[in-house]
Amino acid sequence: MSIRVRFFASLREQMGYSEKSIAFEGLATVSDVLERLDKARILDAQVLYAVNMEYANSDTPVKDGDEVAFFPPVTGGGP
Amino acid sequence: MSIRVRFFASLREQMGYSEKSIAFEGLATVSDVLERLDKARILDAQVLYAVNMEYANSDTPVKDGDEVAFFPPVTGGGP
Amino acid sequence: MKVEVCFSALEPWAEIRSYQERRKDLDGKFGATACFIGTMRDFNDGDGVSRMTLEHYPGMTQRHLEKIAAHATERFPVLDVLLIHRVGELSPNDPIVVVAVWSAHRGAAFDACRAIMEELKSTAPFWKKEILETGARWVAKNTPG
Amino acid sequence: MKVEVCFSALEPWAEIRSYQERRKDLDGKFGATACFIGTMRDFNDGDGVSRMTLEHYPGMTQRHLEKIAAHATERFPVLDVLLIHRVGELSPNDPIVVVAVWSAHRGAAFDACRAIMEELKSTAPFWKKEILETGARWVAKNTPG
Repeated sequence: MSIRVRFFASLREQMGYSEKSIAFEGLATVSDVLERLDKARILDAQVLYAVNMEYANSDTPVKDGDEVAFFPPVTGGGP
Repeated sequence: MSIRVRFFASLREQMGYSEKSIAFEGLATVSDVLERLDKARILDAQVLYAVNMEYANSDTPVKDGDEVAFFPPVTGGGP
Repeated sequence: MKVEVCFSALEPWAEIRSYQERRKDLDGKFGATACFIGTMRDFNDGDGVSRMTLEHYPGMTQRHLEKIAAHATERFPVLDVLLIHRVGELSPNDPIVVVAVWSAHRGAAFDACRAIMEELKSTAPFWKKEILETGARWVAKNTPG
Repeated sequence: MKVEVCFSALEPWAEIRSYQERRKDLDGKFGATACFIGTMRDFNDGDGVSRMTLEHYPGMTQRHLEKIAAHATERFPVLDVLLIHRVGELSPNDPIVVVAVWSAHRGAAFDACRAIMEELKSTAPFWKKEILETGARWVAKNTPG
């Protein structure tokens, strides 16, 4: 019963790790996942959320085994 | 003392020739050139004018040695 | 800038690549390349087309294409423009026109590439005669983009 | 449709040409091909950039690029889309992204190609880290097109 949490780019560097597994108990939404992590640090970064590789928001529900990702604004493509 | 007159595409086929030389005497504008030719046939074709390879209109002045071209709407490029 | 009327088979990708390679001075300066290739189809206006003749006005056509390319570099912040247009006898699937625009940022390249095509379609002296099963016809008018 | 995350040097012209050659079924059907190539510059925001790392989210990036390409085919009457985006270590002048769109008429190809780039820039999970003389920095935000 766990959630896989992943971080990318500057947020990964800020957090100091790229992923961690957290216990699922007590988690209903992305918001709850955030509460369990170092929330202040994450929110500083205008962070975007994804649940199972789809964009999500703080109200998006999570279930056991989900992958929840946090990352900064995207910067792909050419100039 | 002459003007070189040229026709392109469907207008060339309609006229039956691609170019002719006409005497300059009495020609002040493209309009005058048109009068000297088979005007009705040319005007039927929504024709465009060029003088010395620049787009022109019926009031554009012509001088001895000029090249005056008449052609239908252009259809270059891809679909 | 390279502007050309092309009398034999046009190879768009080779043209763009080799032109870009020649512009070594632009290396690292351009972030965006927008291209357009117009290609002959085997149908038009509901009819099958087996061949096409592209007529032009030698001299005026070249001069006018140069004007169109220069006009785009005046209107948009672009670094370079390549514009080549085919004339003569064409078969379906033959490239007709290639436009490539290099710029620092993407907006200018997109804008200039499209503006060149629109100006070309409405003003460059070219005329298409299509060969159908039932005979030949001149294309009467270009459609707006 | 071909959508790919590319881990080694990207060759835009070869990619477009070889993909088009494989789509023999489109021969004679498309009249328009619009392409965009994004290329790494040696400057950004007033600073010289010597190298760049492009990070992505394996899995989500691929899926999201496929969505963007599919979205364009729903919104515009296009025949096919090619979309390839580079990741990893890049040097100035390296191609970053290639988009190619085939359609019967030019308007749809231009519209779709640009729409794909705008959606990609604002939503596709890629992150750029630039190496400057003075150190490394993450690009904070994409500029609008």
